[in-house]
Amino acid sequence: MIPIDYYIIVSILLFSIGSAIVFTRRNILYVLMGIELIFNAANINLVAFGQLDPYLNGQLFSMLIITVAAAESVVALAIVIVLFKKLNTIDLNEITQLKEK
Amino acid sequence: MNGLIPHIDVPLISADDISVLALTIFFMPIITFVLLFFTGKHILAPIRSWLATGVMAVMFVLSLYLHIHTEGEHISRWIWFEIGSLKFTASMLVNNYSTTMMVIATFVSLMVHLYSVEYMRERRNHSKYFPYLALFVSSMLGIILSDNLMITFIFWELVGLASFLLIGFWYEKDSSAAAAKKAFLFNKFADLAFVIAIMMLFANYGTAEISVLKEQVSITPLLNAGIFGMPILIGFMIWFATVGKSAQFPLYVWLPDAMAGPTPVSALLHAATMVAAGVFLLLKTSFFLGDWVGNLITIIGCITAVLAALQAMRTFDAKKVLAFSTVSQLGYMMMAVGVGANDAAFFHLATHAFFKACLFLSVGAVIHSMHHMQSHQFDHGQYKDLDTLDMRLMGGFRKKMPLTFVTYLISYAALIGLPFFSGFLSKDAILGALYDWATVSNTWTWFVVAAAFSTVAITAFYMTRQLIFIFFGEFRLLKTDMSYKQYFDHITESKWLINIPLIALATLSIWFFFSINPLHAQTGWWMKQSFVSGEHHVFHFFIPILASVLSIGAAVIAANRYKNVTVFVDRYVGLTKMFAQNFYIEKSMDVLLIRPVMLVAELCGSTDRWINHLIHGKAYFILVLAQCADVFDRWIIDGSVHLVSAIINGIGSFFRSYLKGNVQQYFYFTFIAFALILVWLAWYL
Amino acid sequence: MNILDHIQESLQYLAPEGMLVLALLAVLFADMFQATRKNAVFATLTIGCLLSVGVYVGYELFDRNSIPNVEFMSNMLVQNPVILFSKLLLIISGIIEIVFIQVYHYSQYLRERGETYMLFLAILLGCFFLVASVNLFMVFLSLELISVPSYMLVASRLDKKSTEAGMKYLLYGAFATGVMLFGISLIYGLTAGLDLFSERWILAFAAIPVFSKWIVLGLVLAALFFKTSLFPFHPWTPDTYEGSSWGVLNILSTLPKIAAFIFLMRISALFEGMQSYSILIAVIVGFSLLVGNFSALVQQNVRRLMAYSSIAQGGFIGMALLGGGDLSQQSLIFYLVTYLFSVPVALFILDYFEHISKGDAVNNFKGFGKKEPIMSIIFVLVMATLIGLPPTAGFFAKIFVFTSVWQYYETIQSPILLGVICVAVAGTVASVFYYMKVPYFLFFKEFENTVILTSKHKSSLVFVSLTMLPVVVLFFCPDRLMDLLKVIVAYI
Amino acid sequence: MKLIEIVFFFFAIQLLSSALVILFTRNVVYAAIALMSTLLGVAALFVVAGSDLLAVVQLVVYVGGVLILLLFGVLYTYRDPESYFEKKHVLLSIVTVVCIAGALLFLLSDLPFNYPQLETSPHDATGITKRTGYLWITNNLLVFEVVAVFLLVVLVGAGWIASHVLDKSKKDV
Repeated sequence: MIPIDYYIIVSILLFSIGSAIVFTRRNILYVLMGIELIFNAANINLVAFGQLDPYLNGQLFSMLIITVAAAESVVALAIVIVLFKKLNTIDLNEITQLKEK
Repeated sequence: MNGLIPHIDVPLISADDISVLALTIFFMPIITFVLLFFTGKHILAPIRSWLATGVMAVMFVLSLYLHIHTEGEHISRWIWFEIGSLKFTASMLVNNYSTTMMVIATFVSLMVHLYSVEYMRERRNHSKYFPYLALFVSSMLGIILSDNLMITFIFWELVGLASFLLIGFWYEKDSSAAAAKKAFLFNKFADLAFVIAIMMLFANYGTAEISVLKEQVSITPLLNAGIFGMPILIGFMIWFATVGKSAQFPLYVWLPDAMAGPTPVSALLHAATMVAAGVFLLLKTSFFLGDWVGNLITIIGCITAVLAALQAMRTFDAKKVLAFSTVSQLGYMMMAVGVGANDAAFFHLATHAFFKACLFLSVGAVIHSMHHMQSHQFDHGQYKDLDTLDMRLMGGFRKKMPLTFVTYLISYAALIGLPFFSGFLSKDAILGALYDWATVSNTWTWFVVAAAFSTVAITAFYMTRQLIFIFFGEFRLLKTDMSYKQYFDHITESKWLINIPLIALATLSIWFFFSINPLHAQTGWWMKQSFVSGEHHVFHFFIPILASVLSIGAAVIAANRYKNVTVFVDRYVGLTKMFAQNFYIEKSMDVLLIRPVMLVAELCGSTDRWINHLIHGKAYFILVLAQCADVFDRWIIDGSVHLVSAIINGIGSFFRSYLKGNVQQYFYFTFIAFALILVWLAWYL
Repeated sequence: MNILDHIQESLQYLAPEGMLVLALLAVLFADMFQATRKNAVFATLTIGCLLSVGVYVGYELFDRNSIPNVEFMSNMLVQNPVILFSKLLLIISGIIEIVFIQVYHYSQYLRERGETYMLFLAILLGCFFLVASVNLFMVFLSLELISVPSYMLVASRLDKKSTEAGMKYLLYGAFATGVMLFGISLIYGLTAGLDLFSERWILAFAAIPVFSKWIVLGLVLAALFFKTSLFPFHPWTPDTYEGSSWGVLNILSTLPKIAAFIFLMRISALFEGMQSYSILIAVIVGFSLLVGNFSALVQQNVRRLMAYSSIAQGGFIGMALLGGGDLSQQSLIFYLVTYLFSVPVALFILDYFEHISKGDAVNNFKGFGKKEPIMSIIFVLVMATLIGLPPTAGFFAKIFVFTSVWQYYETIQSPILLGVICVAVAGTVASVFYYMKVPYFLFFKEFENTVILTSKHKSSLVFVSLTMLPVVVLFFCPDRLMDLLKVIVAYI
Repeated sequence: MKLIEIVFFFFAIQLLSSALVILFTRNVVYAAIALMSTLLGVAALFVVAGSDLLAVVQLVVYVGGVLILLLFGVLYTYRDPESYFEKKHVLLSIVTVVCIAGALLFLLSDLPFNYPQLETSPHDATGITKRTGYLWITNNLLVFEVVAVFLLVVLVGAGWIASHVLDKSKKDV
């Protein structure tokens, strides 16, 4: 069996890369991808911790996360498309009508 | 909550006949208010005004009856609400003290109502005037009657609300709206202290019942409490609450501005009753004032008296002069409270209520006729912007309105403290008490006494100045504009509705209503009644003489100075400029209070900027460090420093636009703030 | 016991949620099969469902024979008086929101779409689950059930501003969810369980070293802070408030907040006495008060002003989480009760003023006090509630909250708590200024708008005054509610 | 080093490097493909951890569903990749990754992880699938049902919002 620490290290790295994508990439689609990576980092942790769980809580939870993440990205894509039609951009630096004056 | 508030058994007492009568009087204006407020414009103006006035007359008669029949104390107390096992009570106290105050309040209100019937007849926005007055009177009665500080606080706030509505009554005028707001805010600031006082009371004694607290405090004398002991701090807080309402230094600046309301309102609120509420409350809770608080009250009262009097010397607004004089007289009352001469303070409160109301109403009559001139001219097709309150434009009303002149003269004499008038008696009582206090205290107390005496002189000076400006000489408005001549010729004495209150109030400014002996009040029935316990001072013969000499002398000087006033403008030079600027009190408040709040707001509103500055500052700091280090080792440190500053600048450029619309900056903000909180917590724990 | 029997037995407790799902499906079918949209089928269905759920929940709450505290659905949810009471609050709040949308003329696009009601019912369902959940499965799922429909509602006006607001809200929310998920995964690893309120989990959690305890806890609470817009998860609030329509804002600022605060309260009861938890909450609440109150001071736009005010109100409610005793819980629910009645009124009146003045800057409201006297007076009353001034229940709400924090401070004497109290007092003072800004413009400025005012708003007035009534009534008998709450919070 | 560890490291490096590609690539199409690679790597890790079913779900839902949606979004909104690119992002990305990863690694390095530990793995490949299904419809039935409602709501809502784009009759606001 792989030591659990390896999984945690991988998931932490994935989490930080995902966060970096969310923080720095200006394209909304990149940001969505980054969020997916963060979700996957959590999934890796859950599955790794849940390997020996008789109630399989980890696996069930990550299945739930996958489903919810899919639903969330559906909504995100719907809004992205409307946004693109209205503003003709998906660059987060340009989507700044709402701000502190 | 039970752990927080100490448990105390407060006995419940059901109301007796006297209390029921007092309650009836208290509820009458509320009914008037509801009736008039919601019928609004649907009933005719005369009916409305006479209804309110009639109710007020009935209230006055009932109060008089109540006063005559009240002996001893009549407390009634009942449960207001309960939270768990904790009972909040409400209570009412009727005794000589409160009934006297009720008689004064209802009498002055009645006079003001009569006066207003005529005064407000042609004014716009009339329909809400009398309901507001009724609201004011009822909340004033609430303060007078309630024996519970929480209830008192509610009425205290209601008085503030009513005065806000009445000062801002002509809210179309900018000055009026601004004055209302100012009065409201200054009062609210002071009221915070009241809230704190109530909290402290609950935390320490578990109740806000004044009569219960009185027993509690007497069980543990103030001397054992230490300098910052709880009862003393509570006394301090209650006093600070009255600093707002009773217009003491440094919060008194709202009162002169509050003259923007209708003149009868000024007479009622800011001369006779509302500002007196603070002194009244302080007298009621005087058992809290121990140790250093009394001295503080005296000193602040003294400062208030002198400063306001000085400002009155250089004001040209006829009503503002009276307003400053009110502030100054309130300072006297506070001094008396501070030295423990409670009877003298209450005595002066009573006499002041009558003669100051009379002064206001007399000046109001003059202003009323000035208004008439303006509106007449308007009717003839000319509109000129005329400051009807400016004393420099008045003059010569002595012959046009002799009755008003006489009433003004009587109340003037009372205010500056000439013998045979009520002010003489009460001022003498206060000055005597101050003198007695000074003889047993430190040397610095003589400064207070000296200031009090010099304020007598200043008072005489500015009142004489106003007298001459308004009633003597010739009509100075004509010097700038002859077109007023025809209207001035037609000015006559006011209607009787205005004159009756003037006469009544002026009559009450004469000595024999308070004491048979015109020179000495100690033997008079008023002081013998001893409404609030206090020390009686020994009669010093030279004090009234000195005061009279001072005031007569100052009056003569002023009369000489302004006898031949034809020049239009007094110049503001040197010190007097400071008077005109309100002693920079408002400016300093702006700097001390408002600016910092706005600064914090700015800081929070633009977190990015200061984080950015911080980062920049750090970067510069590192750069400077690098320059120093250069001398030793240019090649090693330089590169790393540049790297650090580049990184910091890079992050900084992202922070520049926190809340500037880019959602990724929000992420950064959240992340860094969250991380900082967690790191700080790790360090803290 | 056999698991299937257990499930069968649990179904009786799921009746309210079941009714909501049925209503959701009914709205869906009605939306499918009706040709014209201009009728009140959706609203009737929704309100009917809410009323029947309300009656059912009320009956359960006051029924002496019901079991006071029961976990069901294999320890996913719990039923007790506190949860029933908060469900009742959610129902009341929901009814107010549906009526809000119905009464107001300008929320037509919301009113006539079946989807609005579906999404609304989904949010309500999520709130129902969130208040009752005892398992991280349900916490996560119900948070998603609240969030995702909210994103769509915010974007639903489909113009530039609203889609932008929806996008930002979504990105921010998804990020917060991700952080929370990472925290949940760590919690799972640390305690080997997701059933938050079980004895075993609490013991396992207590065994974690203090340093990592609150880091993990902080990560998990991130999504709840996001829902309640507490610092530092607040930056979405002003933008979302500026971009979306008032009817949606009303939903956003009441339902999820009530549910999330009730859940936080239950968590706090769990961690009562754990100092690291209360200090974490104290810091977050303190900063929220600071940011909310002081940023609101400089706002000229009423939407952003209300956004910062909601951050600040979150801070005030959050103060009641610190104590953890009975009084704190009572005062939290009391505050929520006043909050749920006053906020819709404030938003409704601002909505009304914004539409007649065609602009959301405070300057545009000059002199409306004379043109719309009753509306303006009620508005002043609402603002008084939010500040916490005497003639309204907001006064007692604030007093109770402050008292509870002070009590806690006296027991643990932590300077941080004192700091929070100071910030809260300063914030209350600051709030007088910004809440009274709009009334100031209403009453003390000359009317200069040229728009002809509509006067057909009797139903609006009725709505506003009826909603405001409980707040005023509560001022005169706060003890009744507090007594009831005292009985209820004993079951937490 | 055992074979399974080699497999683990291979897939770990593969998924992390694909993730880095997403972080640094300028072309959003490459990013989408790199995302697919990352998700496949994660699925492989699931297999290594003994949950094959989850790996399949990951493939079907993510690669088959989410990724296709994202690609659709990419194509719909395609614009010159250079316009999104700023040089400072590269440096900033590195800093962010290093900071977050460093902080988390430091914090979590000595946590006493207390995950469920049995003596032996209780389930084989088919057993886990069966047991998952059993648990979904017994212990976690409520979650299962609520997810269904959730998906329904999302479907209708997303349809509502996206239909606006397809509806040509409405004019832009």
